Amino acid sequence: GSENKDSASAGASGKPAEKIVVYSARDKKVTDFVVEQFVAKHPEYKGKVEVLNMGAQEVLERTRAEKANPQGSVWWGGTQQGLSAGAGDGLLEAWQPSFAGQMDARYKDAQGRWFGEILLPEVIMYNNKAIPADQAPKDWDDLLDPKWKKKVIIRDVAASGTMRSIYASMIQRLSKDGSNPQPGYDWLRKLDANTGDYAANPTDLYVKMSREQGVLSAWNLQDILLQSEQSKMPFGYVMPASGAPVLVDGVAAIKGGNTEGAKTFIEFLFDGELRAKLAKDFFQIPAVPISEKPQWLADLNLKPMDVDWDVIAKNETQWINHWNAEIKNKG
Amino acid sequence: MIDVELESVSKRFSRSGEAAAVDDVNLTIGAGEFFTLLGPSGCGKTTTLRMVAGFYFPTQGHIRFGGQDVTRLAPNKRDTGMVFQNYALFPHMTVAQNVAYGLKVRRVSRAESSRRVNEALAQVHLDGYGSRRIEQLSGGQQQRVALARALVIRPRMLLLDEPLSNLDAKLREETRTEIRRIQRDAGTTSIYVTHDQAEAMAMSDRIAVMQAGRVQQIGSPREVYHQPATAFVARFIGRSNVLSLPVTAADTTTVEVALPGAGTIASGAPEGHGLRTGDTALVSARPEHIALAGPDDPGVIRGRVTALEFTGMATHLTVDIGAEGGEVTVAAVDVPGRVDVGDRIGLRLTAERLWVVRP
Amino acid sequence: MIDVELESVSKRFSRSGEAAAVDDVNLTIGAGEFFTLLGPSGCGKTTTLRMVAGFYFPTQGHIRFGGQDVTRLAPNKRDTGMVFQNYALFPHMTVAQNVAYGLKVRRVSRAESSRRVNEALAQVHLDGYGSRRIEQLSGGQQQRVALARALVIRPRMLLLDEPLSNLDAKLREETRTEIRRIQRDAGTTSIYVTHDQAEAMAMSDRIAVMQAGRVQQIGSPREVYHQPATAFVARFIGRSNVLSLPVTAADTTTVEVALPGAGTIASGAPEGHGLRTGDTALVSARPEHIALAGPDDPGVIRGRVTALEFTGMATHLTVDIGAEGGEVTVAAVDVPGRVDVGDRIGLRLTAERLWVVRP
Amino acid sequence: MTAASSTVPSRRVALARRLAGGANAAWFPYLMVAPLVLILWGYVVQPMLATFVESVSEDGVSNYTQFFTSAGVARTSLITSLAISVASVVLCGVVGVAMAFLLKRFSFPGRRLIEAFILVPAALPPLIGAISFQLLYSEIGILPRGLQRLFGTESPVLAFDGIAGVLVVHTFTMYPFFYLAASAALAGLDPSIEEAAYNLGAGRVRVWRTVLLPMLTPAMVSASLLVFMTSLASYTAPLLFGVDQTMTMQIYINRTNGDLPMASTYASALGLVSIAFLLLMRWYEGRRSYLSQSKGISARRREISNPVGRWLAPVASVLAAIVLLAPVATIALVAFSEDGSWTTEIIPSAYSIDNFVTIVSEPKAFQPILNSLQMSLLATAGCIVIGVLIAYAVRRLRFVGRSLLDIGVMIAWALPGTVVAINLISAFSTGNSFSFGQALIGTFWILPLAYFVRFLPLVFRASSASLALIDPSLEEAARNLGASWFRAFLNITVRLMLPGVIVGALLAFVHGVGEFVASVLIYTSSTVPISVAINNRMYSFEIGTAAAYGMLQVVLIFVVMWFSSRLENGGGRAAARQAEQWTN
Ligand SMILES: Nc1ncnc2c1ncn2[C@@H]1O[C@H](COP(=O)(O)OP(=O)(O)OP(=O)(O)O)[C@@H](O)[C@H]1O
Ligand SMILES: Nc1ncnc2c1ncn2[C@@H]1O[C@H](COP(=O)(O)OP(=O)(O)OP(=O)(O)O)[C@@H](O)[C@H]1O
Ligand SMILES: [Mg+2]
Ligand SMILES: [Mg+2]
Repeated sequence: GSENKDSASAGASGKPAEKIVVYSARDKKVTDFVVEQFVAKHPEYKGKVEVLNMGAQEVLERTRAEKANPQGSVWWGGTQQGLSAGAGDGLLEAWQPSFAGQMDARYKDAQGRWFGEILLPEVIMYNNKAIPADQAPKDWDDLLDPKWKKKVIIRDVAASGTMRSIYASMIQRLSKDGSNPQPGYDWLRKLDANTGDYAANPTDLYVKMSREQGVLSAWNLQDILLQSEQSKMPFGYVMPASGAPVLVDGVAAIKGGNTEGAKTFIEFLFDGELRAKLAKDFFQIPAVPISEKPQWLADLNLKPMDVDWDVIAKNETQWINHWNAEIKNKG
Repeated sequence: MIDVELESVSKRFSRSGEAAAVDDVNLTIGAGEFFTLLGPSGCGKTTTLRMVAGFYFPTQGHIRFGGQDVTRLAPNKRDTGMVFQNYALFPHMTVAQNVAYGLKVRRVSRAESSRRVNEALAQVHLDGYGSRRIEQLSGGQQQRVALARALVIRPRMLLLDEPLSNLDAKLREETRTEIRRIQRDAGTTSIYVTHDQAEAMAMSDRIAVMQAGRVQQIGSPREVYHQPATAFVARFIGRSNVLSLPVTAADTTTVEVALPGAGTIASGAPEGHGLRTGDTALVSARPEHIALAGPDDPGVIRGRVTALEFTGMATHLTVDIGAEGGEVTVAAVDVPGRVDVGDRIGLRLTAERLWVVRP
Repeated sequence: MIDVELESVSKRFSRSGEAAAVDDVNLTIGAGEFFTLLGPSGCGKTTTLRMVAGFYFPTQGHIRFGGQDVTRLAPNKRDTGMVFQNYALFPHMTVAQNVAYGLKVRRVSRAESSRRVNEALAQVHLDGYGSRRIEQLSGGQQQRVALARALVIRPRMLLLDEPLSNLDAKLREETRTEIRRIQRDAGTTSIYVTHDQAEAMAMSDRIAVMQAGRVQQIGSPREVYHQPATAFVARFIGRSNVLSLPVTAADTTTVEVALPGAGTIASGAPEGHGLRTGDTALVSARPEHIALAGPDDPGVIRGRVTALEFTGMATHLTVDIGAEGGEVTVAAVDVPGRVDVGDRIGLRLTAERLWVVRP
Repeated sequence: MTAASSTVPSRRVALARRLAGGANAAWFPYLMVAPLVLILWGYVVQPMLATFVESVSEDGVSNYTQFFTSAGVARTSLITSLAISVASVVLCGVVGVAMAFLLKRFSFPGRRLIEAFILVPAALPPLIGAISFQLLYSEIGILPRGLQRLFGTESPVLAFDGIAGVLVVHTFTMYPFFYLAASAALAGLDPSIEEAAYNLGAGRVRVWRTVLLPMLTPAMVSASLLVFMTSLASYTAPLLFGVDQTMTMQIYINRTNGDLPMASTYASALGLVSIAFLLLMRWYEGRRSYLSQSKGISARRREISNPVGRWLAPVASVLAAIVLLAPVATIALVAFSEDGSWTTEIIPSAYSIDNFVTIVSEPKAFQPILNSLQMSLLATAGCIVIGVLIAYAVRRLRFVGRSLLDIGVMIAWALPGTVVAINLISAFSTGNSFSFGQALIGTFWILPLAYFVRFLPLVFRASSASLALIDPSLEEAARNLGASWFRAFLNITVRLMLPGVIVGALLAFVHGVGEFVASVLIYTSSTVPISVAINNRMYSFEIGTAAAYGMLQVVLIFVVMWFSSRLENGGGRAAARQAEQWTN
């Protein structure tokens, strides 16, 4: 929205701008692009925005360790779980930005300590060189078909926030209140039987998928599109018939950092123009409504799965530990 | 003037049982004196020297230089030049660099240093070897580098641990003359460790004979040779024959003993020997003081030759003189060609050269 | 039977200029023979021995064992037991383990091995030291371990590189008797390197005297002592006086020379000496074959004492006999007390003991 | 020396005399060790203790008892990690010593080039390095797929997976610890000891088994410790090959779970196991002496008679080098291949130099490389000074608590990099007396400090191993000639330790350049190290450009190795002479 812009520049017009240090789990291309736009709009920050790229988990670790003397200002890019953990440790600044009002309550922290930036629908990914589009699985349960035995590659679960969420959703899907994870476990056991290998990290997943060690996976839509468009990877996706768990990936201002700058920066992130560009070039689905949707987004027939994140938050550790100890590589 | 003093110095390597390597040693060495430690392998010579140099601390006792306690003084503050028994040459330096090291430490100018290094190398007959690596030298050459390295710094005290053991007799003699000359010129107090009695005799002002960590006798070369304090010293210095003989008469400095089947003979004895008629005395007789005679000559001890050993200058005969006397070794400069192992022979002792020793 | 043969063996350490360490050496050593390499420091003894052991390859020439060429055979296939000049003990093993190593390689049973190790340690007087670490031994003790380690395996050939250099005379004598006994009992061919002439004389069947990489003379101890081939050998073995004297008459094995101011005297000479009347002969005279006399006695060489050295058994006098003769050393068992440095003295030579040498 | 004026010295004089004992006095070790202890305490031990404190903060006991209950993940992980570590030590030992044997015992044309090459695997950039192993040996790798094509089989042949895969990676990346340690030690060994063994009838194999290897013990112990601890704390390899029941994976998982005390418990357990291993090794090494007692210095000369050996050595070395270089070659392949041109093919189908163009055309492309160089050099310098001194103290000085000092140095190596970094952040995020009251976080200095803390053990161990072979009487000789302790230490001891020190410094430098897990947590925008730069490419799946960056790093390291190997040999002259001696 254009009203954000006014408040942001108002805040910056007074004293000279302080350095903004951004800890980002976003792709460097995205951060470079955004910072460029940001500086163009807020020239007083020229040369004062420092982006440190790292993994989402590292952002959490680093922020946590620096608690006594925070160095970062913006935490940009992290799962709902990670951000909640950070908020729980008292690392994040609570505030109400201008865009908060438009945001679905599911996508932000009730106390305003973090805000969803983009939505990551988790879908079925397949190698479209190896499988014709019409033969790809149509729903989650199709992944269990014995014909895909050893054909599935899964980004290893326990160490990945994204995968933990997907797996927890699969369990919660079969037990709404989370009281009986057994059907979910059984389902995951069958998936494990079809899983040829667990990939160590996203790169590893792409390598293994592209080189056809496996041809199916569960992965987020944005990356699938990015890889197939930008890196010419043979990846396609299927929106599962029963719906895709939608993860929220968010942003927050770090308590004790340059809060002023952080707020300006975060406000800018939700700038309508920017969001549209990011949606178009980087296949991001914004957590706030935008006016001009790119073609792919308009065509996207997003069917969110009904996931109760509170149930998951309560049980995730136990479920994933169980999966890790009892199910993984045993199916 | 007393320069070095060891006061009841002991060194024990392990706390538990084992005997001390050096046991209650008392020594005083005068300034400019050439003092030798002599003793069998493992008797504690090196250990003593290393304590003087400051590499070991005595378990007990004190070491003084010129009256000042140096027991725990750092080695580099003692100004001693040491030749290590294992040389301890610096493998990463050339011969010349090794020798020059002490000079460099002393900030001797480069020109002066190179002059002195060359001089020192010449003294040990290694002219022209300066630029060699140590590993390209023979054993004896390495030993000479170690010697040159210690001599060149002209220390106030020289500590030489068998510095000539790997040299041939000729070179050894030349080198020891050189060492003595340098040492006398500069009045350097020196402690010399050797296993070679002839060397000790030839070089030393005084000798301390050690055994199993203890000092047995301290005296001039002539004293330890001709008037050994104990049977050990007598046997160790040169090859003495120590005979147990019955005492037939005794006064303060002479003891008369009976020879097996050859009457009696007078022997020198240290004061306070405490022997009386009827006791058994230990009498030492040097091989070269026993003359060969015919087996039937009068007044000779009769025996049978059991071994003959040619050593160049003299031939050593071992003669069995029967139950009481055991075997006796005789040195003869010219052995008549007819004497051979198994022959009967007579031995004649020289009275003035006998000496009574403690067991 | 010839056991070891070196055929014009040379060893050069660097391609460039430097002289060869071993230069065209020819040796034949009989089975069971005790052969000694004698020579000054750096003359190539160790290098020769190491070629026989297989650690160096000759630059030229061949080495044969029992007729078989072993010039390039691996050291471990030669069955030689070597005592290294630097000991080369295994520091990570105890004394007993060091000695047992060769037995283990030979798969000697444990019981037998421990028996033989104990025996060998006893032979070198190290009983009870079996469990010590090498670093806990004195220099001489280490040397004895090295010796025991070589002896215990009873090799077909013993290579001993100054195995006794760090032992005292007494122990050295005992040990060399032991070595000889073991060597004789087993008929082990042995090559012995020493810098100690007395030792070489006492032990060897034959001696090769080397100088600067070349063999100067090979012969029995008596030959090299009494009939040295060259002035070098004469001077090196014992301390011979080599006098340049004018020849007054000569036949095949005797040469008559004129003594300075003391008439003429006959000297032995090697066949083919090629000297004629009027030539100058080099005549070697051993100190112990020169007797002291009054300066005015008839037929003596007159001189002045310039140095006196007490060596225990004998005293060495250096006597200046004037321009032509230079200095002469005399060994006297009993020097009359009145002789001192500076005194005039007469010297009398023993005719049968003189020998003509090559320069 | 002037005689004391009074024969009855006052107490003050007595004290002065005591102090005059210099490096000989009983207090000297403590005086020398005190600053080292202080540095260790301030920069290494005390920050690392945070982990232990956290592990016992809440339900500490129950955390630890998990390791003893039979069913738990904890115990399985511990056992798996231990097994992997032990196996890695054995494998690296075999490969490293074999390479040292081939390259240091024989001389043949190109030997020095190979020598410089075979250290490159140690310098593989993390992540891209690990991926290169996958592209080589895993199910999707060149080798298994090549074999599959060759034999026409159903599935890829000889594909490494799981623990086998981890071990392959460990062997390839850690054998240099053994190689370097063994070659430095071999060079310092008294050759006559080996000769004595041959003379006593031992064959080549037996000589190695009974004399050379035991004499290499200090070096082997040092390398074993490093490999053991590295394997124990290794994270990427188990991750890539899907072995998740390891201690490091559990640490990571527990941190992700938010169970920080449990994560710390794992980390502490890791540290404790390492310390136990360290003590075991110290005991093992201390049983014997490795110091040659030979008189004088023996000639370094063994002539190779065996013509088979003459030919076998170069052939084997070249083969080994090819195998060891294969991962680097793979990276090169990736770097030069076109995006998307390498999927199911055995090797890429299309090549270009675009990746390099991409990097170079970036304005600040070389900044990360320069950063890494600068920071690693700084850290290495610190490691050398402190590491050598501590090595000396631990080996040569007699004082109470030598083992503790040893443990203090090693502890930072025993913990995973992430844990070390987090501890450092906690310790230095506010000023303390060791940071001169400054907060180091967010400054340039924190990264060099982290590298220093992490890689100090490398220099320390390597120096310590080479010190074990140096006769203390050489230093005594220097002191006897009048050199002060410090001078003798510098002129003689350090000079003779140099091969070991260089080895340690090289390792520290190489690891500093490649360090990622700790760097990523503490780097600042002005100190982006190359590993982070590479990782950013990896993250956006620009494998090609990441590989190109990796190649730059490899080339850089190679150049350093090449020059340092000349340094180590004391210049070309000495090297030539040595080679001449060996071939003769
Ligand atoms: N590795 C080497 N490189 C170059 N020259 C050497 C080497 N080893 C020995 N030499 C030289 O070769 C000569 C012979 O050495 P060798 O060790 O055989 O002497 P040696 O007769 O055993 O002497 P010593 O009695 O002193 O031990 C010496 O001049 C020595 O300097
Ligand atoms: N580091 C040590 N630990 C234990 N015992 C030792 C140590 N060094 C020497 N000894 C023992 O102390 C005794 C004296 O040793 P020292 O080296 O002083 O003898 P030495 O008289 O020099 O003998 P050598 O003539 O053989 O060199 C020996 O019995 C030796 O075994
Ligand atoms: Mg000694
Ligand atoms: Mg020699």
